[in-house]
Amino acid sequence: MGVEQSKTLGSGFVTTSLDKLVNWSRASSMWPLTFGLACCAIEMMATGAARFDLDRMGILFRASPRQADVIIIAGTVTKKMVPVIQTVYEQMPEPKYVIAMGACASSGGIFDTYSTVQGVDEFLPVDVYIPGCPPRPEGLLYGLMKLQDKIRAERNTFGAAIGVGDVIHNKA
Amino acid sequence: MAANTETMTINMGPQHPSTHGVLQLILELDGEIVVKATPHIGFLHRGIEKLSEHRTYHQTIPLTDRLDYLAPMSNNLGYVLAVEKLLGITDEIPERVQRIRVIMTELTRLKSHLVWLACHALDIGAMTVFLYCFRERECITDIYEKVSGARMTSNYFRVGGLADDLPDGLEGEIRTFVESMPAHVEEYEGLLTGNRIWQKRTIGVGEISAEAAIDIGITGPSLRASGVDWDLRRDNPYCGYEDYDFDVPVRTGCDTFDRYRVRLDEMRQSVRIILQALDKLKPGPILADCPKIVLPPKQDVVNNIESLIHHFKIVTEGFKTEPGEIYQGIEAPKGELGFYLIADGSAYPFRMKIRPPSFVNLQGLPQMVEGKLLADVIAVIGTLDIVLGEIDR
Amino acid sequence: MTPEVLTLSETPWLYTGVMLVKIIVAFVATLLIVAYATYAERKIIGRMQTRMGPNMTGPKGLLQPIADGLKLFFKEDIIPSQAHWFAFILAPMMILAPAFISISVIPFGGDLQFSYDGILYAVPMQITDLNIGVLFIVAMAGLGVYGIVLAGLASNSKYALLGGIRSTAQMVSYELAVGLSIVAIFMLSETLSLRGIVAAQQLPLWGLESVSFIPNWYIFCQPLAFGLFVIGSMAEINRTPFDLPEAETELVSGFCTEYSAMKYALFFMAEYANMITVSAIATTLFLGGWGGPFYGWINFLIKVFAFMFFFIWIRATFPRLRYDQLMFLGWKIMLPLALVNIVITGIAILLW
Amino acid sequence: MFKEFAKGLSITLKHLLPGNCTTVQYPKQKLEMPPRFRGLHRLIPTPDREKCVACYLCPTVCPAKCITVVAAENEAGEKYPAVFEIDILRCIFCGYCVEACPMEAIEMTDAYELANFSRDDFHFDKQRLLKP
Amino acid sequence: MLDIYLPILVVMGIALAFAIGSVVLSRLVGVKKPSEVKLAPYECGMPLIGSAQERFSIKFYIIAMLFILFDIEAVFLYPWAVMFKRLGIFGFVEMGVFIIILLVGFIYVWKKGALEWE
Amino acid sequence: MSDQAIVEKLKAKFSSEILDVVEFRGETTVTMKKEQIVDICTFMRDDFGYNLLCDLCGVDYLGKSPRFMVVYNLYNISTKQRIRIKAPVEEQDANIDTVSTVWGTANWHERECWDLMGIKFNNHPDLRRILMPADWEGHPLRKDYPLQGPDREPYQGRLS
Repeated sequence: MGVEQSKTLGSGFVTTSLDKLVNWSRASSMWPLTFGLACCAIEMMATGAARFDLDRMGILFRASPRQADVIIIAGTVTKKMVPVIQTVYEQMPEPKYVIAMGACASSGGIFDTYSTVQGVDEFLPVDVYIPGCPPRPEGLLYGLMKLQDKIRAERNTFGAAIGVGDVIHNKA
Repeated sequence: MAANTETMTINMGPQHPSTHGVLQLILELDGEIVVKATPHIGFLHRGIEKLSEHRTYHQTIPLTDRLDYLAPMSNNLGYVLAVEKLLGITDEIPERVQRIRVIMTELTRLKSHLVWLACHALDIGAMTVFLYCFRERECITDIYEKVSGARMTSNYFRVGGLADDLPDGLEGEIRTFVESMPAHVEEYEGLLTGNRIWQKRTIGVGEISAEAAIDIGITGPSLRASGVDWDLRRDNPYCGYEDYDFDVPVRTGCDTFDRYRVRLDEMRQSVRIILQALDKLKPGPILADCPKIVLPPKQDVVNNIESLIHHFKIVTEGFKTEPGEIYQGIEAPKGELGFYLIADGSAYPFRMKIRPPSFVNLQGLPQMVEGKLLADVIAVIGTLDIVLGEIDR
Repeated sequence: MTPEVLTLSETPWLYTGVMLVKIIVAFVATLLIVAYATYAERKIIGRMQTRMGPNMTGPKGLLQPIADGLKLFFKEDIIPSQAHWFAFILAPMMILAPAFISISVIPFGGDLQFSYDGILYAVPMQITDLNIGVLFIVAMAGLGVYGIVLAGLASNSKYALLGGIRSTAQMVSYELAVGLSIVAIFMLSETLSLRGIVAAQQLPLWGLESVSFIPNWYIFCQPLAFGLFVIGSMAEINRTPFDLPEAETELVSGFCTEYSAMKYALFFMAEYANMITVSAIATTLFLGGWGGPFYGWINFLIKVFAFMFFFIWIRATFPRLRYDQLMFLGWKIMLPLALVNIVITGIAILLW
Repeated sequence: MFKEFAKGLSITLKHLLPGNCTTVQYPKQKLEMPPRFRGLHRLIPTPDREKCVACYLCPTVCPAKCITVVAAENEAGEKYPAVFEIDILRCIFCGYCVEACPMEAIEMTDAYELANFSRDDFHFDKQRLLKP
Repeated sequence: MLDIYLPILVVMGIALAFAIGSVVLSRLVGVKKPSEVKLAPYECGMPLIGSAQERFSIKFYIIAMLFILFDIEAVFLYPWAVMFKRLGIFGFVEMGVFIIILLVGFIYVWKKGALEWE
Repeated sequence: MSDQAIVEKLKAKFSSEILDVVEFRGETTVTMKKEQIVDICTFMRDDFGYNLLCDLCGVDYLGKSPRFMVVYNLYNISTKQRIRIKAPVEEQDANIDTVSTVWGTANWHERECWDLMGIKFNNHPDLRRILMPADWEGHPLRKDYPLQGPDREPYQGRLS
């Protein structure tokens, strides 16, 4: 956790509360991209279905990356797929998060083969890894809650676009 | 109206909500009419066939789980039957194993069809059906979990038998669930079959004649909806399917609506088969009596030095087969799933070729959608019931 | 003593004050209903699908819409480089503003009386009583189409373009059917003022004294027009089963595929604001507006919410129509039916 | 036509009634895992050491090759695993290691809450695996 | 006159201020990290094929034109409807003729296949 | 018609083409020369009713000559019979005529075979890579292609 104070809009009470508010809103409304790759995608669908119900946490699946906050890499990433994932990730607006769901996305899993990427972290900044093949829906929910914890601990920069405050790079 | 305008090429997938995974379709559109559709696959090619050449016969079972991940036990069954045929122990499989295998694969068929119906309905816009189907699917995953320990990648069947017997009390649970299933199917039908919008969206969409379907190699429910009465469970029985009394639903509409109805009927037939198998289930061994192939029971390993040696040998080296080659096809939920195995006498498959039903069925897509509207493409992808895991392997 | 009516020329300050209060109350109420319509939709559809819907953000999930809005507000705003930036920014505003503006002519209650300076004033619970209220609403609905067209064309994305074209064709087609279906109402009410139409519906049914307990709501004498209006307006606001322009499984997000952050939030709000507007219009035209057993605006809100529940219910149940079927329904079934309805109503009125 | 529409509408309305909700509210309510559930591994301890005798059967049979074992001998001349590590990120939870173990020294618990922030959090060494 | 239209103008102002204000503020406050890929049009993650600025099917134009024709005629019906009871049988017959002409046009268009989509 | 009878008829018609007939676990495998494979397949389809080509794949017998085999698994939907035809293909001259004119389904199977095994199919309508990216080098299913690809070591557990 990077605790050192950088010069932002100020680190007074107002910005801290604003930080908290914004982090709360981001953590309470994480919209993942509808992006299934393989087996894990089915568990992701099951998590969205009635028994586990992602909607409880305020999670809606969005089909367009422009409206998504989180990309859940659910399944095996192949070398043919890499450019696609990179593009889609790139097209998401900031702030954006990556969850590597399952063994294949996290590390390649059993598919130690010529066509499989050994972990999506080779080209994307993964925030949360979820092991399992595929993880149980609760495992995914737990991972999402971990991500919420991470978001809540973040420090933000507002108005960097108009020259007030600057960008903080360290994500807590 | 003949108006000559330029066509527009749009890219559907790999990241698209209704391509059921990572299928890419390049569509040439004239207005909303599809002039040309070109599927591009391979975005999920994981090299399972190559990998299996570097894993023992035993270690390959978990790989097959991940082929058609909607129906893992069907893949397990196909592979295990193929290896058993290669070893020549098909007749030595105990009856209880056969029955449990049938129960579990038919549950798998239900599971697969439920996901198919869920996604198909969601694609056409009926989102509630999606949730209802997943509700029932959860019951099946619960059964899976109790039997094998995992919700999806079951890894339950073994060469020569099963990983473990059914846990106590599960038979009753399966029976209760299966008996409630027809009522649920009625519910889906209540939301879809009679609905005019559903009919309008599916009748006459994606038609393919029986001849064209056979030429392309389409199998399974999609072929039966084109009027070809062919089901491997009945025509080339395996795993004791000849003992059960069930119908093969056949329809002649050749369109999306009939494929939908064939699958719903199949779900009812699966219920019948499971109930019969439960009735016929008797206590008995769950492993074939082939000490060189199946792992000995745990308590024997600890107490009996001979078993311990077998255990070590099988685990470290695997079991060897005679050189030869066999093809085993089974009726998977999506069509004929075939395993073509070539053995060279070692403990590793020399070549394993998987004949995935979706791969072949997907070939029919361009024929079925060209000249139709963009919205029909979605309906046809849904009705073909493709799974990219087995298409790309 | 008869209450006075406020006018700008005689009581300018009072008039302005009352007007602003009314506008702000209506605006805030609409915004709140929009926000909580999203919540209600998620909850109701969730329950219909045997799940819970949002319940972890705040008590019972009640803060969910606020969290969604805040998050979208603080998100990065993307304007694609090949997009036409001005039209791209204008589009969401053009689609949201008419929805709010339409609210201003809808009567949501009877007269409110208060005395000031010893003079009794009557204030209609309506921002303004336009004598061509219906025409105004039709015009505003037409303006909303431009927002979608602009969004589709300006994004320079094929999905957005297809979505934009689809919805344009759909909205203009159904606007015709909707516009014709309500002609019969004017034949009965003889006015285009929404207030006048509501007043006409407070009389006993068909002017019969024997059934005086049943109000003369136009749904009873114009059931066909009502059906056409509800179906047509569902199509005009792109609700399931007519949600083709943003058909998620076909066109990703349709015309708003390229929109992010607050601009997307505006589209999102516009969808629900339109739903409210349409429900309010349907209530006013067919269900007797604010008439009913309770106090004025409570009746009105109950009816509006009932309509919105109906729209949500339909969404949970039906599949989506295909494009050509949608056009078929609009042009070949609803349009002729609406014309026939006018003729029948005319004959009935002449013979009555 | 209208009858079918009404039928569909009645089905969804029926589910709106209370008592049809199937949601398990996860962090508050948790499902009970069946006995065979394949979750995180655990090495079974004996009073003074672990049961494992470093026979290398589990790394051999593991299809994902995620188990690393280095054998050593203690003062009493017994074999024990000096290193026993599972890379949980690669593990596919197939249960072959449990099946292969002749000593019943490894089992699978019902822990499934395994998500974490970095790759290093997933090296489960002997100490972590021995925890109950 | 102003009595009636002033509120509408005010509402219009508020609605526009709300829409513009929220978008502008959001743009100022949000992070900005544009890149070439991010600003490219979304196409399911694949490289673009062709442009979206192509001409599209003429059918859409036909629908737009038909709409204008019919919508104008529909608007003619509004004042007539309001006056209907006062115009009596004369108004009915007059409008009947109008609607018949409209119907003939409609049937013509239908038969010509302008309303066909396949 | 039993498998033997079919093999007899094949022998009678294409006597010079037959290299080998094997029966294993009740399945008949006929090895034929590759030159007339299209005629053979057409004959099988038209005269014996093998209307479904279940599977077509290549096999790499590295170190043997000829190195490759192309395998056709045929099925007759009316008599529910299976038969297998194999055709050897040399490494130097790895090509064979396409049967996509006989069974439409062979199209993608042959593309896959070309992609993964590197066997060319003459007269194929659309011989492109199907599973691997278009710019991929090598044919992964060949026995001399390393499992992890040419540029990576296999994962052997992590020691840290």
